[in-house]
Amino acid sequence: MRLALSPTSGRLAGFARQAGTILVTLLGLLALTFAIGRLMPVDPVRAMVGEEADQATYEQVYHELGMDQPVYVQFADYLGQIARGDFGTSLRTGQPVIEDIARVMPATIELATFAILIGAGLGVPLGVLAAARKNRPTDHLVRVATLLGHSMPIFWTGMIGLILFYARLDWVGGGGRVSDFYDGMVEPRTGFLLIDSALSGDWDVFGDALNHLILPASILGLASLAYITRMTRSFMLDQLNQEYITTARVKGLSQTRTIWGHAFANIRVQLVTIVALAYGGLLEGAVLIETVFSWPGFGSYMTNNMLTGDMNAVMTCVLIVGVIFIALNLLSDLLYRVFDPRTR
Amino acid sequence: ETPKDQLVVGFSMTNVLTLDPAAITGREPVQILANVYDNLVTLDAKDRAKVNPDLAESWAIAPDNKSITFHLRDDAVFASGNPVTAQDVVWSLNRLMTLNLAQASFLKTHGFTKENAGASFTAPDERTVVVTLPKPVDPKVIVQTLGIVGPGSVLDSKLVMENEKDGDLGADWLNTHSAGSGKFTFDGWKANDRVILTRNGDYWGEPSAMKRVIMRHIPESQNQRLMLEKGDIDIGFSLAGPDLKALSAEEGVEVISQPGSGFYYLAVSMKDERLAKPKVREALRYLIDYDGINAAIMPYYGQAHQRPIASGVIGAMPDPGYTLDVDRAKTLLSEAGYPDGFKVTLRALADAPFMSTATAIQATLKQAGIDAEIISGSGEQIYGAMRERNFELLVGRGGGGQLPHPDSNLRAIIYNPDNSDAAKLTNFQGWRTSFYDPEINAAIDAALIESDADKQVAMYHDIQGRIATVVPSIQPFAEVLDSVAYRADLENFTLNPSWGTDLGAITKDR
Amino acid sequence: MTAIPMHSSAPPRRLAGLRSGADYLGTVLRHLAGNPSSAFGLVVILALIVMAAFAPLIATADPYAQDLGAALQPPSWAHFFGTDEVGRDVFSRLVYGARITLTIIALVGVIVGPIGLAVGTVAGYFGGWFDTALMRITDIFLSFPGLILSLAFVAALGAGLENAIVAIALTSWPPIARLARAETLTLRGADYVSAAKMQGASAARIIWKQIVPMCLPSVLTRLTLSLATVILTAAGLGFLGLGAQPPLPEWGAMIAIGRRYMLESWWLVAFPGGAILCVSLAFNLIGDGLRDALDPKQRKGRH
Amino acid sequence: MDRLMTVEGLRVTYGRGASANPAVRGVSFALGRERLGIVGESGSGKSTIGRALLRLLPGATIEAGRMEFMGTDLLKASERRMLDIRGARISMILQDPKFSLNPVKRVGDQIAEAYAVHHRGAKREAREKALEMLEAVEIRDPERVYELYPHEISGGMGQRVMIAMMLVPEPEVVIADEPTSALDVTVRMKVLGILDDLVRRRGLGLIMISHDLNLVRNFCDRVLIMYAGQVVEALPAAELGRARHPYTRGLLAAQPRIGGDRRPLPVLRREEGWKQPMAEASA
Amino acid sequence: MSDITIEGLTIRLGLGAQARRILDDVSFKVRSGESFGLVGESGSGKSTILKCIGLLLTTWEGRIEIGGQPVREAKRKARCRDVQMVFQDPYGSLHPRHSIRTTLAEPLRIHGLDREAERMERAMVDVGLPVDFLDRYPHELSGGQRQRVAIARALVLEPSVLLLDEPTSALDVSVQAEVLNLLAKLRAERGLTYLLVSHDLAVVDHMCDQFAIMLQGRIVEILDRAAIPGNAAAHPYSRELIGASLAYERAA
Ligand SMILES: Nc1ncnc2c1ncn2[C@@H]1O[C@H](COP(=O)(O)OP(=O)(O)OP(=O)(O)O)[C@@H](O)[C@H]1O
Ligand SMILES: Nc1ncnc2c1ncn2[C@@H]1O[C@H](COP(=O)(O)OP(=O)(O)OP(=O)(O)O)[C@@H](O)[C@H]1O
Ligand SMILES: [Mg+2]
Ligand SMILES: [Mg+2]
Repeated sequence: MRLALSPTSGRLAGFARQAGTILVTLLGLLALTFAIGRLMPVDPVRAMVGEEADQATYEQVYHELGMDQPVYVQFADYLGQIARGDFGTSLRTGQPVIEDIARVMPATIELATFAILIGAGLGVPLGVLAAARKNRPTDHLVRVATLLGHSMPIFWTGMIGLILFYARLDWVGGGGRVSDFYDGMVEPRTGFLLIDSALSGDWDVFGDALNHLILPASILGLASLAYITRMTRSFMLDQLNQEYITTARVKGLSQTRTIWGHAFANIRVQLVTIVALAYGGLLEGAVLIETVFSWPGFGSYMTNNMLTGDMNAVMTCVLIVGVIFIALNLLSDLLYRVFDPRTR
Repeated sequence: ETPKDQLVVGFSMTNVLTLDPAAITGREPVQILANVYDNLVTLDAKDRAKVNPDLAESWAIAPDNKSITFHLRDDAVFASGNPVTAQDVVWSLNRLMTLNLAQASFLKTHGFTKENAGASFTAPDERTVVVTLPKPVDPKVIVQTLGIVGPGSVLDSKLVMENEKDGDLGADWLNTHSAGSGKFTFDGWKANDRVILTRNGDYWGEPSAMKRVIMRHIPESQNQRLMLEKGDIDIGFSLAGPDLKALSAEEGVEVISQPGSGFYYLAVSMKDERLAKPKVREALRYLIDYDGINAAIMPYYGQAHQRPIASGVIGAMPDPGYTLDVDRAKTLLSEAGYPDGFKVTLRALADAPFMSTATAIQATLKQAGIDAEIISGSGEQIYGAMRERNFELLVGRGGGGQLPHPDSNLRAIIYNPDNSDAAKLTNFQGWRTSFYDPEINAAIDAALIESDADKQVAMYHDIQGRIATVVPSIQPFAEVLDSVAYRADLENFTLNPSWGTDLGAITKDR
Repeated sequence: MTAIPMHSSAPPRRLAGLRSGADYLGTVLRHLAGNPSSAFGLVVILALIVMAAFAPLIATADPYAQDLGAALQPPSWAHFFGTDEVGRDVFSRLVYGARITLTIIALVGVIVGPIGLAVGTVAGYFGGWFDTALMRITDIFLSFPGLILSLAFVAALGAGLENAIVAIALTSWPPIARLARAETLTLRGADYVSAAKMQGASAARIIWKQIVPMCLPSVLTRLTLSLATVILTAAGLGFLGLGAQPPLPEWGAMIAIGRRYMLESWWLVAFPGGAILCVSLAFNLIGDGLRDALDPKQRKGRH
Repeated sequence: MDRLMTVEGLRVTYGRGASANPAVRGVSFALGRERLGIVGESGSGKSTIGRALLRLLPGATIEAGRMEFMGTDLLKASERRMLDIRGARISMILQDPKFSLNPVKRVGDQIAEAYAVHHRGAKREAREKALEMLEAVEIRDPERVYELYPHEISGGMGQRVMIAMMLVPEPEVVIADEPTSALDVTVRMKVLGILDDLVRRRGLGLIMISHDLNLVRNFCDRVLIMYAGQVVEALPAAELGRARHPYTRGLLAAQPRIGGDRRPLPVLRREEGWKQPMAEASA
Repeated sequence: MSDITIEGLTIRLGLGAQARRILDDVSFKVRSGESFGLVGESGSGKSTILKCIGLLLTTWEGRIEIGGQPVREAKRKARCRDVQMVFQDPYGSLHPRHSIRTTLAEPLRIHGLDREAERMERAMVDVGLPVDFLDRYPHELSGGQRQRVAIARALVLEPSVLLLDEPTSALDVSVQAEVLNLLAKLRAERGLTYLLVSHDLAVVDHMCDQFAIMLQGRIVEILDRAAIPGNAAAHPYSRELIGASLAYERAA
């Protein structure tokens, strides 16, 4: 599915319109988040002062956090802050939200990127294969096999993966991004362990990090595999029904060339779009797998903050997710313009 | 395998919100700070009633029980190199009361306030600290209080003040930095990931054998267990019952389980007219499958215990022996006017072992015709409702006990000096459940200031006797157990019931 | 001039637009049954319905009856799928759980379909700023982290099955709205819509009578696929403790609780997990099948 | 007249079992170096025959007593063999350029590809051939048009591109499936002219599928008239006016004419008997 | 009276930079009961004129009057009862999910007309379809039959003006003959006014008294039917168009 903002005409007007749209979307996101924050029966003040604290302490902190202001004042204050580039401090970690996110985001990006490489790397060829062999045994096999990954609760597959490949077979590392032994060994330049360790030539750390990454990434990848396969198959079927495919065959092109040379050229933008969306989904939606694998990532950061009522952090997280989705949107829009001559 | 000179500890750090000793809540931060900050005294890890010297070599209670004088040792230094002085101690206590955050409540209970802090904590000289009690209490309780991490933690006042911002008494800086004199120091923590403690080479006592301690956030118990089995972590602090059970059979892993603080209980709200009837509460007392729950659900979480005073402290008594007795409960219900039972809600946290316990209690209530609908949720939805006195039944955990003194339990669970809604005594579970018995209140107050040890024990026995007959709003069915698993090659691992396990004492036998 | 007889050449065999509703359904079902994978899906869903309808007959024990003394028994003849941590019969709970699963599926389907359809068709039909506004709202819901949104709503309304359903529904409608809108955009230029306008039909009437029936197949297809996700999301909420409340034998909640015992007592998770797997797989396969059976894109690309 | 193709008793059935739809029911004809027209109403199986000859019907069953192309049995030929035949020796101009060109590839490249498939490794040569061919179909600025995408060219140009694409590998038989139905009269005339010219110069066999009687009459040598999957009549194009089958006669009469009177047009009254071919129909 | 008067009809379509003038100052008149043809190259704006008259497009400028009343001022329902349209593609103009009965009943319900069954049956008879076809669905009909249904749908409201947008171009000649005959018969019987778009001059010649030739949004010439056989047009484009058609036919 394409999130794309419909291609508008007139460069400048279009640009202004799009900027406006983005702004409205982001504002809406923030407002919704803010509203949710008020509705949530989690009490950041209580989380901070603890169960045993008395009413006086509670009220003191309540006031300090500005919770006694009217909601709209709080929201306006928050917007003002953001406009000044200040995303506030996380109540939960006492650190600037931006710093926290700069730390957890690379971990998740690493995970999601690997997962999507696996998901798309396998999913696209499998989807094409299934479409080419529609309703034949290969098709059924591919569909059912890929759906298996999609139909199991991910925390369950994650746990089973850990038991099997970590505890029993000892093929991969356990939870976390890297063995403790290596922790802090490489200087965090980008925050991406793989890149940092490669940069500093610490191949032991690199290998160890890879070893920790491969299992959660595979499981996430497997979950997106089904979606990507199905969409690829479905896009491909649409194309294979088109008359130009017959044209290609009339020319004497083999099936392989017809599929990859002609049909595939017509689905690549759609593919990039859904892969990008799946990727975006992985960035925000990896909470469960992050929990199972003790992965210090964005998903669990956001979820934990939500459950603590740490709205400063949650708002920023939501904002980031919104920006990611909008960026993916624009990317897919751009790709349509680049790859599909009809939209130029 | 973990390195020989590093200790890797797994636990769930979801609740670590700050590392400022005045502001921490919950048990995980205590476990961290215990190894970073020293107190005047420490509570003995084995003998709960015993208090050991730490920064204070000795202390003396004034004959009139109105003040305590601590004498500091003279070789103690902070990790920064600054000497530990009486001013630091007094400053730390003042800071605690001024900030008035979570950890202040321990002292506030005994009459200390922001306002009287200046007069209560004084330093006649560099090495002497005098604590003057604002109201009559058993001074032993105050000494114990100063032994717990948080209220008693001594901070490096110079270092903190160097990092003060806008008169916050260093609160912001202390979130992520340490200013203690303990065996380790840290430089911030990564939320959701880990805290790394580095050996304090200049520690005034015996330095730690471990170069560093890595405390890892491993929220999933099973993951902790697998890593422990494989030796990727040395200690697992937040393991669930089933995993501990499995680990106890595992070669190379030891499991210890010892009484911690607090109880698992069934609470009722006396605001509910049905539950306000003593007969109904008594019926509920006989509708808990004590044996079943403790055998099937509680192992490693708790052990059978039916009285509101922890085992091992003064005045503790054996259990009265309540059992599941549906017929008796039914009779009691009929007498109370509910022969066919009624409908209620039963709140419980969505975690283990609360949910299973609630489920089990729901089933036994059903046998007497009481139809309980379980409401599960986050802390706010369960305890929040309790704080607002807006609940019916609740399976919970609590009841003080960080201090090895019966008063700590009774005050937390039954004491309620003012039952009005406006009083908002949300830190007393007595108030939360609207249980109000002036007689018991008076007895608790009296027992606390009784200076004759034998008499005091007798008074606590009397209180427990009265509790058995009036059936208060909270019925414990188990006492909290702290259960930890660790690699068998660790030596000198002693689990501290106050969560302040000394990791610096541990060595590895390889 | 007299009536001309029907052309002898067979009419194009399109599924879109068959005689009566029942006839239509029959044809679709036949199409699904003709394909091995979607036939498997149908069988599973049928089994689920049978299980739900005849739960008391199929179950071997009271799904709520506890026996703390017989907790965590492995599968045996007395307990086909073993017992759980408070000694309840897992098989019976699984059987009764089919009812809850069906409720979730039905409710989410009933909520999500109409909302998505309404928002999408209205936005697509009217276009302009109205479309922009509705689509912005859709975008906001769409780019809002899904699990967070359901989490927030469950947390706000209190944990529980109904709330979980509402929460999941809230996160599931935007893709359907987008789909319906895209479809509407292509339909609103159709000649039969113009014809309806020429007859003086109001906008509401056109949407309801002309556009909705045409969007239905693709929405339905998409919905079946969402339903598979719904089951898993419900399980995920269970994992975070926010799903169905005890003692309800909801499969996701069973896994969520059972996973604590999973390493020793594999049956606690394996059976409900297998059940979720089957149903979710079934919906996915049916969705795929429906896509082939109903998708208007399958129509030949010329007129 | 040398034979290029012989078809005997061709039957094509779409679908299987209950939903089986016999679209072509026993069609026989032979093709030499000539222009053979196939007319018939919509759905009578004209396109199906064309596709069957190239074995381009994945979902259908093709049976025939004989289906031969210059000594090759098209029915039994392996898919490999068919790849060599398609395009290079028999090609087919598909109905609608709007749908028959790949929308994301430049039209020139699509033409060049048709050449390159059968002449490996000659990219530059393929391009030149394509340009040449574009010129041959009277496209004015071939260099420019080469670079255009299908949506950027008009229907008439598209049709010509399609023709260029199918002729560039220099096949021996061309099947043109309603090559001009999408065009208006002025353009239609031009396109037909081009096609006609190419056929004459190269001496290939052309099968022209259409339902337009005027067109077939003008541009073909012989005509097959199809009705309900069968050839009901076969005549030389010039003698179309003398057709005897009632369906053919009906078609001829139903056409409005410029300057005709405005009496109601005669309409066809279809009869079961029409499904029987005329006795001497096989060509 | 249902004369059609169009004066200075101009419309721009498309957004922003792509906006184009589709119709440029189009004017013509059709007298009540007459049949008027519109021919011209593809994309010249023939259908657009019909859409403007039917108010399927509303952004036009100029004047469109039917029976002396500007269409924009007429009440929606009254206008719809007066003017109906038949579309080019019989496959696309009937709702594939609606039975013929539903298709015909819709306009009646919208206008709250009584004697539903009777009216529908009459419309079916008018277009020469058996009444039991009411329960069929579009895919069960041939193209010609569908087009008859489309005409029946237009007739059921008893309009006085029919806008016909290439009503036979998707049909083969044998079916086209049926539809053309039907249209001719209806006009003769009811005095309907037709505005007929076609690209086939033979059809226009057969059906219309007068016709306009369009090129790129403008009417280049309005001619009488009699001008066709001898190619009496003045404008070069008209001459080319008529010439080509004649050549095509003569070749026959
Ligand atoms: N892919 C297909 N599957 C099933 N039936 C088909 C398929 N393609 C065509 N048919 C049917 O086969 C018959 C012959 O179709 P064909 O396309 O050959 O007709 P045609 O003579 O070319 O008609 P037209 O003039 O409309 O192009 C028709 O009844 C059609 O419905
Ligand atoms: N909604 C629209 N937005 C932009 N341009 C449009 C729109 N509708 C039609 N056009 C353009 O207006 C022009 C005239 O279209 P119209 O459909 O009236 O042509 P026509 O004469 O009916 O052609 P044909 O014979 O192919 O049906 C075309 O170039 C078309 O692309
Ligand atoms: Mg055809
Ligand atoms: Mg038109």
